[in-house]
Amino acid sequence: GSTNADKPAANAVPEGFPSYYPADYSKIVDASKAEGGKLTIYSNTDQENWAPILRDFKAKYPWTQVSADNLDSDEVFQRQLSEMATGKAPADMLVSNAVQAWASYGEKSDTLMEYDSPETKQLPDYAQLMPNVWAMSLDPVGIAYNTALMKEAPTSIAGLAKTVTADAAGYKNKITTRDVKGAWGFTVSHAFAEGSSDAWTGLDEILPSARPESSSGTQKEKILSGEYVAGFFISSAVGYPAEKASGGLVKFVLPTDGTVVLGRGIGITPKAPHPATAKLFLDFVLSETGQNAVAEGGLSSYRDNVELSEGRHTYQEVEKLAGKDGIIRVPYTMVPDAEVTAFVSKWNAQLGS
Amino acid sequence: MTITRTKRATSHPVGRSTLPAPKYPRVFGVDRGRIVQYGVFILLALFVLAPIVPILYQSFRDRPLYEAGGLLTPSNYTRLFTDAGFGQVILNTAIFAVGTTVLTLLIAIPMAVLVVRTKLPFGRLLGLSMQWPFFISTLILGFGWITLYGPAGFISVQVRQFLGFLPWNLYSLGGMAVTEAVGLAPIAYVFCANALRQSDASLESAARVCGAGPLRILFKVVVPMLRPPIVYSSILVFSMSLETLSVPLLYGTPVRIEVFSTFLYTNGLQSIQPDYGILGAASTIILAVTIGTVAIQAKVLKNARRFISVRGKATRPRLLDLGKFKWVAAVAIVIYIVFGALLPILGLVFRSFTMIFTPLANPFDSLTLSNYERVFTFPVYVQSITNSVIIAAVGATLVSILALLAVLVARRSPFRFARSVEYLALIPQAMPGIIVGIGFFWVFALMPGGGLVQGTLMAVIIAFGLRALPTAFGSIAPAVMQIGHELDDAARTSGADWFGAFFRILRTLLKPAFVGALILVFVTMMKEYSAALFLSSANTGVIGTTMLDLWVQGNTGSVAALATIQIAITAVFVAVANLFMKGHSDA
Amino acid sequence: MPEVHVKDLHKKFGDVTVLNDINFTIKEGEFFTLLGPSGCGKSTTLNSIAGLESPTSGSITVGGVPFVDTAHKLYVPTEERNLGMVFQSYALWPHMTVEQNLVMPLAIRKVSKEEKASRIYEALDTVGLAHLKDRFPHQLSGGQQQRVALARALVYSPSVLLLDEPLSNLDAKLREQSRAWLKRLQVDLGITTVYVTHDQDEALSLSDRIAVMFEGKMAQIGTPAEIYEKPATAAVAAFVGSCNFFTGSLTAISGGTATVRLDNTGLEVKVASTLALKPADAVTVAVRPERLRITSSSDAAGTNVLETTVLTRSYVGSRYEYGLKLGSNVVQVVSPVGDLDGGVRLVFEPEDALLYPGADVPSAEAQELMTVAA
Amino acid sequence: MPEVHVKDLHKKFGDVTVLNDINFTIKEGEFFTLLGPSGCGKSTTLNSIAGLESPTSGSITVGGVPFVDTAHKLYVPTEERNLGMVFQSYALWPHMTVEQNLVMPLAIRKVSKEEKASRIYEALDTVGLAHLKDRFPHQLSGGQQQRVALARALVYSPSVLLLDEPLSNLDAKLREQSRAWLKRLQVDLGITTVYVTHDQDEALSLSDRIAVMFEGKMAQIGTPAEIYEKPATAAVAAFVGSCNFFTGSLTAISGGTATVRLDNTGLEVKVASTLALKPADAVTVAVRPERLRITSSSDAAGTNVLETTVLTRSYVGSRYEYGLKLGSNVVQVVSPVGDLDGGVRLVFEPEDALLYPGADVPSAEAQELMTVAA
Ligand SMILES: Nc1ncnc2c1ncn2[C@@H]1O[C@H](COP(=O)(O)OP(=O)(O)OP(=O)(O)O)[C@@H](O)[C@H]1O
Ligand SMILES: Nc1ncnc2c1ncn2[C@@H]1O[C@H](COP(=O)(O)OP(=O)(O)OP(=O)(O)O)[C@@H](O)[C@H]1O
Ligand SMILES: [Mg+2]
Ligand SMILES: [Mg+2]
Repeated sequence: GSTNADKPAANAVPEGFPSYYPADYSKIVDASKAEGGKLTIYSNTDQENWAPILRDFKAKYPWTQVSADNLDSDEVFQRQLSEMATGKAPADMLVSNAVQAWASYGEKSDTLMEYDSPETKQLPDYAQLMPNVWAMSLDPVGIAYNTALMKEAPTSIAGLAKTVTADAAGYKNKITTRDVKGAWGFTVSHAFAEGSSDAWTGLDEILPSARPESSSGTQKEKILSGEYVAGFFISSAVGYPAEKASGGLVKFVLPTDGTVVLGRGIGITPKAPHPATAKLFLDFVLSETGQNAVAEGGLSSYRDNVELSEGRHTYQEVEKLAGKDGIIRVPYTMVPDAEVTAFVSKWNAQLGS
Repeated sequence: MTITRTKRATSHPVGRSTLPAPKYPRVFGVDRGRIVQYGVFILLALFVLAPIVPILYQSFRDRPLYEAGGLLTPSNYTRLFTDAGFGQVILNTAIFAVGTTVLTLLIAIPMAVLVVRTKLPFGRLLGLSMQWPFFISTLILGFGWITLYGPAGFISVQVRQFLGFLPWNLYSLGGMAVTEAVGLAPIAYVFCANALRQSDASLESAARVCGAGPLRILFKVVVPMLRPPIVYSSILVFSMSLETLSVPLLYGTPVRIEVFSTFLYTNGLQSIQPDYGILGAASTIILAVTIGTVAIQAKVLKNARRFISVRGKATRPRLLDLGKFKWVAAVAIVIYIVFGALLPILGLVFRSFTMIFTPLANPFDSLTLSNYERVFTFPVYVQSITNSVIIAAVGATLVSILALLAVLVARRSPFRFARSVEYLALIPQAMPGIIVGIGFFWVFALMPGGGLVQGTLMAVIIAFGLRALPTAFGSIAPAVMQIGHELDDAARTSGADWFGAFFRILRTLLKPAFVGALILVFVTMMKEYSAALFLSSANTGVIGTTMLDLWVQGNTGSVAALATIQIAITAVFVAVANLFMKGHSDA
Repeated sequence: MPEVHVKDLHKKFGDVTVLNDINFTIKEGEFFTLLGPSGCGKSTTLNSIAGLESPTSGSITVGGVPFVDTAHKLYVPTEERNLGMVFQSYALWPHMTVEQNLVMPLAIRKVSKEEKASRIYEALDTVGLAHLKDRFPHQLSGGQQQRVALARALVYSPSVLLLDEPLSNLDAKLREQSRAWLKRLQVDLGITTVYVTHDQDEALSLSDRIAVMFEGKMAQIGTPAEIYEKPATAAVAAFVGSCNFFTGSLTAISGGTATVRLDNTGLEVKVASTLALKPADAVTVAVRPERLRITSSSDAAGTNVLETTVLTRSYVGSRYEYGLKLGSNVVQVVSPVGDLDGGVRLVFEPEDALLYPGADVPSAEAQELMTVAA
Repeated sequence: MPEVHVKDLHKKFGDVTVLNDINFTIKEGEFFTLLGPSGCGKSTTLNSIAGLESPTSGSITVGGVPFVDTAHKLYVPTEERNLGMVFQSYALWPHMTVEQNLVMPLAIRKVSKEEKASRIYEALDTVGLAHLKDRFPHQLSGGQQQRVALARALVYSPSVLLLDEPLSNLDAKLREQSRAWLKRLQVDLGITTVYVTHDQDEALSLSDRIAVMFEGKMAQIGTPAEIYEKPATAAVAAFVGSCNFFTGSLTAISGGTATVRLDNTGLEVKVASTLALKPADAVTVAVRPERLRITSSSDAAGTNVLETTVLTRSYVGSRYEYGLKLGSNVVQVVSPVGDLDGGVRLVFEPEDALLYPGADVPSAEAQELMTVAA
């Protein structure tokens, strides 16, 4: 099941290749045709996010047939590792925003295909997350709140903390955050705590009123229903659409005192059954056309001249809203076990019960 | 010799020569009945044990199965038990499981007694409606309940406005147990109702003649007589609540209450660094508990026969008249149906037609079809619906056939391992879905030719099928036990061998039970998703996994839309199957 | 010990009339039996007395207290009728010990502790089971269960005892022994008893009076001897005891003796009868097996002599039962002589036979069983 | 028609020995009955012949073909034994018409279409039900179902017919009628038949020979008259027919006549006996009810005379059954006289009674039922 919507391409998909592409790039194209054009991606990315990307990719390379499995963030790697161990690994590419999992996966030998995308030089240096892994998108994590219940619009975690402390009883259990026992929650929370010098001052105040949830979707739904007044560390992939759908009842803001930005890594597996198509896809996603499609799908693209319009979000926009200094980009490195344990217990000790 | 008139027939009886007895071919002295019996036994053993073996192996390995060079060690178990929170997890699990079981019985027993044994206004309708919650997966029921009774649910808001406070807390072990109990009560209800229908009505008449009024009869005679189905359904509900994931996950996360299944989930799929060793060890423990409960169940079932006294001619049950109390009873049942299942379902259906659903805004302002649109614009989502239907239909057929054969071998054959067949068929009762998924993943990966199955619908059918097997077995077994042994014996003496007796005689007689099992398995497989988490690929998603995806993305409206579609499909299937059953209930 | 009056009882289930104009009176202390084939409405009648069924119309009075009177919309519920009842399946509560089974009715009646104990002992002693009071029903044999059921029905000294085929679940031997025991018990207690059975032997040996029912109607009410010796209809004669039936037509009737030409052989027999019949009327002659004398062919002497051949001979304990072929009929005869064979003669006097108007033979099924190729 | 040889049959279920050293031979065409109380192992024996149970040890041969021989590890499965069997519950396949029920065994044997039709017609005609071939079992009466079951067992002309209490589900009246019918049918067909029952009347009236079993052991094998008149043990006497038992001790024995002092009254009675006993030995005197003469007190004349009082009197169809009180025992007597009451005398000759060594009384339960307060 490829997810190519029938709608005509909204982005103009230029034919041919930019000049900075190697001269023999057409060999890859021919190889892809020879492979049959099939491509299997293990990802933790939503079908809706994929739709425009796959649509435009097919417009450019009509023989391709992409299927993107939607798995859990860690499962992407566990399944890949398990399948590699059994010698039958059907996945060509991995796409995930699970930083810890990516890092631990990347540490293992022979888990990624060596490839240097011709697009790398056209992108900011933070586009390359790890060797052989690029950012497909850079998605911010923010605060969502219920405008009917929250009197004072928060602009930062510290600001939200202040509001909460002012009426501790009223906000008791009315704030939600992400469960740090889960991988995503840990990554974001840990990055925030590390990336902002006085992060714990605000956290110490806000955590006792907060309840953890295991998905952004749940957080959003409960903010909407009024069970929570506000939530922090909410994925923009959920936050932006919620703002749009709720008719103003929910608002999504990027905290000025630390907006965590999470790279969504994309890489090719070492024994990919369709390596050429995978390379085409990687280059496409990083290209201007690809990044426009990424934005259209609801993720935040980061290439310079991506068009910013209603419903599209870019990293540049984040920089503008949160301030250049307010951005915390999550490094693709392993956090040692001991630190994980220490952080989780410290965090959970602060959480209200 | 007392016979005087010796006009003894010189010819043979009925004036004919004796027909020779049929001869059946044997392979190395083994007849085909034996071959079928061994076949079923081996198939079941492979089917059930296959996913267990990798997990057992993992539980003693110091690293994930996919990493080479591991050592065998018991350290996973020691780590599990020394894990700081594990004691609390066990305690929570015990409270949750026991609470669920007790509540389930508190709902199911009175309802069964009221519906089957008393004159109740709209008794038949109420009895049918009692079973609704079974058709909805607990995931959906949980969503529905949060929408209504969560801290900011529609009803909670009304109640808080009226009372000034909320007298309940859904996010607690109690709340989980109540929700789960509402979902599982239909099972216990069906068990008790069937037993009540069969039991000897003259026991009640005897009490009346002795001077007992209706209430005394209920408490002194009817309810105590229900002990066997009560024990049986308690054990079933208990092991199901050990395994259930949705409700503990939905309710437990915000307040950090962890039970066994969520512990497995967070440490397995969600964890920062998944610890497969601990996962294996924990699964092994849950398996051990399951096998323990199945053993208890087998024992209780065996003794149960002594308890039930169905003797002599069938007596027509006389319904007890509760007088005015019958209205109280009817209202109680209506409350259960309306607040337990009907409102959550209606809420869900309504939710599927709105953009946002919150007590804070008038939902009629945001009526929309876009939730359905989203589901139907993405072929993968549409495919997950057709997949679910295919899986449930094919799976229900295969599982029901296997279960039927297993019941025949277990209960109707001289097979040496008949008892083992029964155990094998019942063990998967509480194997957590995730574990089944992971186990089969490894089975397909390691088994020669498994690659053909891996990632296909067949893999999902196999995994779901395993989980549904005990249900199918449990629903066919009583029907087989009801058919007198002498019917097969008569076939045997007439010249049919063991397999022939089944094929020529029992097959037709068991059709209603088979269709019943078909419905149950279909419904179960339609609701199932956890075993697919590890096994499905983009092409083989099921409604449940799609719902989970959509939920994680915050597309709650589309989740509701899918749930509505799922309920509709189930309802249609059940209705059609029931029609079919009616057509065949003759003879 | 009160009288039971059942008047104009009717019962319909939907459109089916199950009881049709049932009337009887049971005298104080009497052992009264409802006898009839399966499905004739015996249990329905008994249940109406017990209050487990409510009649469509009619009245029932026990000891002067009206229990049901449809004309006055009166209906006393079962639990207030104070009757004792024993069911075919005994209906012992399987989760209670024998003692607990007996405690229940006393507890309902708020009997004091001492009286409870003494009553239970007495009731169990009456049925000879005082030593088994702590057993559960499933730990008792069928016969013992049946006696516990009786003890439970007696422990609160009910006004009337109702028994619905209480012996039918026992095996042949025990049934016979229990019958004699039950009879002695009832005589001892002198309690008014209504007994339901489809077993004529049971009915004959136990009852003071028997009511024979067919298809919801009363066929005859009388003492066992009356029922057996002067059955009101051929159906009663067939149902109570064995009977041979011959259809024929009347050729002459005079002075209390009818002459009948039998259909199956064309022979004439003489039968004592006071019926108002006229020649050529179809009639049925009924003779019980033990009233037929059987002799070897030569030395027959009697009013009616029929030539037959021996089909079968069975030993039935000190006597022999013969199956004889008369035309296409099988005739059953009981004789102390065990060595008859071939052609034999059947002899009976006019007083030994009964005459019924019409070709009133027993059921088709019985008929089938009694026919052989001529 | 083949002989059936059962040799040294043993059967254990777990630790429980259900059959213990069973030996018998059934002659060609014989009607052979296994008689015994419930649970004595009759069905197990029959099922071993049918192959539905496999014996622990022993051998079974039918018509010279060994079916089971544990010594040689031989076991022919049920379906290849070609026996006809009728079950207590008839075991008709409820979803098939009568005809379809009969087709099944023929279809298994791949019989040609014409032969099928003619065999089915013949079999149904034999049992008199050819007109009902399109009915379903639930549309038939109990008796008809039982006959269909018989037809099904006969349709493929099996070598031996096995019947497990085929009449016990019929009601009393029909059971009696079917008994005579079954007897005629078996005589006609001349098929070797093994019949299981716990009803002594059935056994006596149907069988050529009877094997009486108790608790998995053979007590006696013989013709009905032998079993009834010369029961080998007191248990057989008690089980087959009614019997009164008196325990006592021997005071003298000479010339085939024993003098016994009865325990319950202290009186002495004379009994014919050839047993090797010595004075003071405990013995049991058994007398059948119909061998006891009963007279009003004054004019008694006979070898043994016992003074008793009348407890109960029942009419049993042309005769009366009395329950008399002798010490704490109840004595049953059958008499044609129906007006006895109060004190009466029991009279019997030495030849009317049977003598058994030891205090060999029937079961405790039967004993309970036969005891009254002295
Ligand atoms: N609740 C009912 N609904 C419909 N028909 C009934 C009901 N109860 C009894 N009958 C019918 O009424 C008739 C008489 O039933 P009843 O039980 O009184 O018969 P019975 O004489 O006791 O028979 P048996 O000897 O078989 O117990 C039967 O034909 C039965 O089918
Ligand atoms: N499968 C079994 N397992 C254990 N015990 C058994 C089994 N089948 C029969 N028995 C026991 O064997 C004994 C003999 O049983 P069987 O059925 O032969 O008795 P029966 O003489 O036919 O009795 P009935 O007249 O009640 O049919 C009984 O005590 C019974 O409980
Ligand atoms: Mg009845
Ligand atoms: Mg038996």
